[in-house]
Amino acid sequence: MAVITYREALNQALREEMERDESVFLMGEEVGQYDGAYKVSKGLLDHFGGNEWRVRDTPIAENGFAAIGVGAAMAGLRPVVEFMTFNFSLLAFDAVVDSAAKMYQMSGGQYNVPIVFRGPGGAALQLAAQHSQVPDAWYSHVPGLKVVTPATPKDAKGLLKSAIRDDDPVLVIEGELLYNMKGEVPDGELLIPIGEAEVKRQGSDLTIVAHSKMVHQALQAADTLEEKHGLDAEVVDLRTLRPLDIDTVVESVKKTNRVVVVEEGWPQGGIGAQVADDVQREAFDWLDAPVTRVSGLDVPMPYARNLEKQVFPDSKHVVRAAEHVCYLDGN
Amino acid sequence: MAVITYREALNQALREEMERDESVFLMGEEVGQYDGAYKVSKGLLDHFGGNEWRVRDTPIAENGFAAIGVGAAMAGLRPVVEFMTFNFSLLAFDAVVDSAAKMYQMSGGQYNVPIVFRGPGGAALQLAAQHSQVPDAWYSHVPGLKVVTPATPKDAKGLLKSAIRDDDPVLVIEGELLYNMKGEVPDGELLIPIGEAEVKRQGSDLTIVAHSKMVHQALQAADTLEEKHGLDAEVVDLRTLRPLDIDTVVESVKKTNRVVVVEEGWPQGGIGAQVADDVQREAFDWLDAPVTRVSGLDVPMPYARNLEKQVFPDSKHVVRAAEHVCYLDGN
Amino acid sequence: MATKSETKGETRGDEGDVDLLGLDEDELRRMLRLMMLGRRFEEKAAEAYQTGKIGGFCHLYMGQEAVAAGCITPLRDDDYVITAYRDHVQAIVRGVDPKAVMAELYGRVDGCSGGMGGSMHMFDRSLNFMGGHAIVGSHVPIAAGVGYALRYREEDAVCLCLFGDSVVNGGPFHEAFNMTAKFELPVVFVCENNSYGMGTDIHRVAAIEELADRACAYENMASESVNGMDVLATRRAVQGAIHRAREEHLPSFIDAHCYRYMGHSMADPSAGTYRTREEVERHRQDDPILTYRKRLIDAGVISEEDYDAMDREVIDQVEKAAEFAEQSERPDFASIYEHVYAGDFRGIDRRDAWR
Amino acid sequence: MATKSETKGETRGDEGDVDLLGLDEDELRRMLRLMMLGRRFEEKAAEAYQTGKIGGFCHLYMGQEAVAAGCITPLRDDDYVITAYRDHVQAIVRGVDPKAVMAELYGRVDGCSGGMGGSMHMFDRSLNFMGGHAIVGSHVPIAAGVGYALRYREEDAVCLCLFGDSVVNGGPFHEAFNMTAKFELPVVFVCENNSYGMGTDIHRVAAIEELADRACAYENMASESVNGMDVLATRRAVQGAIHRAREEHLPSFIDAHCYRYMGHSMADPSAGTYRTREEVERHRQDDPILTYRKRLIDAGVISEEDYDAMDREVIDQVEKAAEFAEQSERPDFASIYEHVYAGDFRGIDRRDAWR
Ligand SMILES: Cc1ncc(C[n+]2csc(CCOP(=O)(O)OP(=O)(O)O)c2C)c(N)n1
Ligand SMILES: Cc1ncc(C[n+]2csc(CCOP(=O)(O)OP(=O)(O)O)c2C)c(N)n1
Ligand SMILES: [Mg+2]
Ligand SMILES: [Mg+2]
Repeated sequence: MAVITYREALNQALREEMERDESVFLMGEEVGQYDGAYKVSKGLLDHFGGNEWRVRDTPIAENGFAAIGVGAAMAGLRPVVEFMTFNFSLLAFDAVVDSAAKMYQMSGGQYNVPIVFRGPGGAALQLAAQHSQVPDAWYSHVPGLKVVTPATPKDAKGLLKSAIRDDDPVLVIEGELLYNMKGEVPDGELLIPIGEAEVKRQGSDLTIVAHSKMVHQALQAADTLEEKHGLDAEVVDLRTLRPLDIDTVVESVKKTNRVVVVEEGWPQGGIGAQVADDVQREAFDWLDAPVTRVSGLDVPMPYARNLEKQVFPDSKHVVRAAEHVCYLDGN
Repeated sequence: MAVITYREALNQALREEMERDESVFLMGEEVGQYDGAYKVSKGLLDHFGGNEWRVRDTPIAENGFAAIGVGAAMAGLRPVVEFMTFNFSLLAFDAVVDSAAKMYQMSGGQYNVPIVFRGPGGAALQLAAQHSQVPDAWYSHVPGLKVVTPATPKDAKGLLKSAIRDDDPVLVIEGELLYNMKGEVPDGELLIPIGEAEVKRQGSDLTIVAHSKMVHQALQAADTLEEKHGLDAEVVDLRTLRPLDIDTVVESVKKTNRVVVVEEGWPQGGIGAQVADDVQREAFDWLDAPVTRVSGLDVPMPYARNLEKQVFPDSKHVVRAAEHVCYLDGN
Repeated sequence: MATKSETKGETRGDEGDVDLLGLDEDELRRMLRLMMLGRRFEEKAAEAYQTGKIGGFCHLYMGQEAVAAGCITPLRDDDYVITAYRDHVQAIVRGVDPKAVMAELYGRVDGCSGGMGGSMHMFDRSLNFMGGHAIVGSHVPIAAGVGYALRYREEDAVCLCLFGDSVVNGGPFHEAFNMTAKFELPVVFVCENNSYGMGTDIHRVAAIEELADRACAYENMASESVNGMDVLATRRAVQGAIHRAREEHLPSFIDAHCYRYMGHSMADPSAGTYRTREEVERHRQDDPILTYRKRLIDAGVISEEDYDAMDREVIDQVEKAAEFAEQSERPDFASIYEHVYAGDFRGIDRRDAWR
Repeated sequence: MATKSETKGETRGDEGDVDLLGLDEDELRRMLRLMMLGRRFEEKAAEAYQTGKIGGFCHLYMGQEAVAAGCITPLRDDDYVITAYRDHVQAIVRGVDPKAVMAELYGRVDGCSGGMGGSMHMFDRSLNFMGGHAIVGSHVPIAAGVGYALRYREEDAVCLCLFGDSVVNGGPFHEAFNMTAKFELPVVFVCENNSYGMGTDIHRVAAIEELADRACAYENMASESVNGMDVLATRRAVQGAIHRAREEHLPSFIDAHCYRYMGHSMADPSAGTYRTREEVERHRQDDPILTYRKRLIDAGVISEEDYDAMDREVIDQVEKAAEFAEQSERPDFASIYEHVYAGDFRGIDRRDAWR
């Protein structure tokens, strides 16, 4: 098993799938000659003999090239459309939501749209309001789409490969701050099923639910809780936001009776709201405390570093929320 | 007190505000010469002397004219931008979310954006997938925006007038199927504060939370519950989705101990998810049953009338959900 | 087909200037029949709408039949067609059985989109008929994507993309034109320019006199204005564009001037607010079916009796389509979830509890 | 300023062809000083970025100073300026104190956006400097909206909108151009055409040779290409456009050919991948500051000593700006909520519980 970065894992997935299936191609801004703004597509254009049809640099026209992807998918290709970051996908909201997500239904099951939209979502470092938002809630609201948010190099590779083979539109929302993260990734074929959460840490005292970057804050918080209080936290990584594997969460909560849901995005209508909603209904009699949430603050991201740090949730906040659901904070 | 339609109430609000304040203007597709696709702006162009600056017909360019509204607001006007329906606002998602919502923060409090985006949201009758979606959850997720969803002619007038006077971007999401609804509207000045829910029916046995069209399904369900089971349901109309007046909901639930949340939109991450999340936390010890939700089905809207009826939630579904939280359904 | 500099501002295809394009008589008759079928079909659809058998929006194409017939008949079977929400006649001309189109309007399982799409979303994958799209302009870059796939696989098929005049003011049009031109994609763009976007005269909102001139902003994009009330003129222009797309992989933009006789949708009166009754009458004199009928009679391709017989035939066909639609089943509840995902996942069904 | 048909394809403003525009010596010197200040400011910013004092993205303008100086100096105080994320020098030229720009880069309360915006979002309402926008193309229709307000109130001010070359391929550009032209709004659009959008040569993705020709698709939109390395040529073109906007309420599009010496952002090397070191060197020979310096010396407006003195002055000013920024406070926690809403509501603070 090789230790590679999240970025390399994505790159491997792209390369392997493009080799396996001639109908897979990558398009987006800077993906070809420039090797990708974040170098995820490094070497791909060269690897495919400089064939621009396989690795296509586009102008800055998100709605247009997302819809080109939809058309190409309807005509039998399997496009992977990179948004340089998901912030720019707001310009393509119509192409993704109105065209990609609805085509199969609207055509009575004739035209499915096997497309992947991928790129980093969420804040990086001090990129300010327009470049630091989490699109997870918007897209996972939409039937017709699937949404995955890998937290580790292994999940990145396995989920992206599954996404490319999926016959429906799949959004792969990556983490820019995860690109350099290293982890073990099995060599060769690796397919992680879309729609399955994973227990990233076993525990019995409380459940921490997270996805994407926040999985790492959750794991760190779990360590702290163990050291500080001897609490044994279970960490569930949702991995896929749609279809949401609520069964795995509910099962965990039925064991631990307490749950904290963590996410980077805005609180109102966030992923945690849906998890809370499901858990309070499906595990009502098992809950020893209300479902508690940690999220980004309810503000557009400020630039100043000291403020950004406050807006962004971290493991300290998770620890405090966990203490709260365990009634260790005196509230 | 005059009895007028919801459409007339909106028209009155526009006319009165445009008369009161010279900096208020209306722009959108067909709003002028054609009197509005749904005749909400009927007679306004004439009333203002045919002055196209006050009532501006635009080309079909939602992102462009929404952003023109933002620029005009930054330069001191108070634009009311009509989306013929909110379905088309998906093309303007960037202008609304990235520009309108963030400008004040991004500029360090220098440029607020006093703009109203308005138009009907949700399904009408058999308009199929691309014309029948509920934008409520997407927009109410976003800090920097306010979102109101009037259910009655009175609320329509009072909330639209408040929205126009508000110094922040406000989305007024109307109901196409409500436009012909009649109701009493006080003559003259009427301002309904943004951010306040209203108890539309007093009751003690359970709480039904709804907004927009669904308020009427909720009221009808309340009548049925009274007839059928002698149950006395309280109906809370959220009226504003952001800022969400959760206090009024929680207060009601603390009285009734049971709650059903109803909405037209998709279930995952819907308005009901956030209400459920808040209620289970803030009224945990008062809940005699899990918060229960009724929503549209998790599908793009099909065209066939018989299917559309199934996707769209109605009072029967609300009654069944209410029976469920009152343990009257044998489950 | 000429490139922009040669044709700028000039409208081709006035009567007299085109012959019968060397088409054989069967083809000439087929075109007429399709136009007649489209017209009769929509008369029937309007009737069914009035009596509540068809719901939702219903945008009729009457008056514009020459555009669909002129553009779609010269295509090969392996070519693609994509269009906007005013799509009944394009579907029929492409070969979708009027029964399936009518059943779609009725929202029945035998509809060409299984009753899921309705008036605005006619699809038929077996004919490469890709819809029926209701968000103005949204399908224009989708057409470019089809073109992308064709070049990708080195096929010599082309994609025909029809859209209304109001599309030329929107971002998707511009982004699609730029990329189609730059990537050299085999797409034929045709503007069904009926002068109005709903109740708005295109010249009130478009900062350009001749829409064809929008192409001047994109190298590789040929453009031409054509009389869209004349099916042969339209066909000639489109044939040129198809050739250019097929042989040279280059796109074209044809602005077909036409007219819609009915209101924007069934809810909109045909005249009164944004256009006068006289204006509509004037254009009715120019009815593309009657004009073409006369041409074929003058050329001895058909007789008046042939025409009348064809008319009885298409009326009969349309009546049968309505009967078929009437008899077709409504989709059952399970089908709500059937086509949300091609894969396994069927949407969150947890919340069906109260149905 | 000429309209499109007259100037199509032709680039004006090569040396020799412009005089000193009849500007007085103070103004000529002011322009030079602003360009020098912009350059020195960014050298300092680059240094501060390297040492971690500035975070986020930082897009430098070095090499393009003639564009900002040529476009902004001819404006009146009541005119408006709006630009993209490469915005430090535009802010400075418009009159924002370099201290406030530097403090903004440092994320401090005395920044011109209170530390909330950073490099990409410089704002100064007192100078009608409207940002600093980070979504490519998004501010172009916003500029049209400012123009709308000006016509609405019958003011004779104008709005200057600067943007990068990659903007011309996006929908917002097209929608804004069409409406600005149709509504006759007093906007001057200037493309800061440095040939690259990040690592992409504009000609690899734009289906048009001369970007100015994009204007051909919009009546009422004058257009011109200009040498954006020449501050006087740029100013002359913009003065014409301002006049047209102010007097005739008509928009113009000026494509200013320029060059960026540094990488796209601090993370991007200046050369190596998408352009050669030689190419950059070649353009450095054409440094807009040195060219203009020579012009003023040749014309006897300044001496070499004047220039050196000015240089010491601006270096000193920039040093002070950095010291000022260093000393300025960081915004406090409460300010996170302060500017989310202008009204009362401060955002959902229920979830601050675990902070
Ligand atoms: C993006 C978008 N905005 C608005 C609408 C509402 N709408 C439906 S049809 C129409 C007019 C379209 O006119 P045109 O493109 O000329 O086509 P025509 O109806 O004349 O065939 C409008 C505004 C829409 N469907 N999509
Ligand atoms: C809509 C959008 N897509 C992508 C990006 C990422 N991005 C930032 S700058 C840039 C290149 C812009 O080039 P240009 O407009 O020429 O301006 P320049 O950087 O040369 O000044 C890109 C692609 C963005 N900010 N917005
Ligand atoms: Mg039209
Ligand atoms: Mg550039």
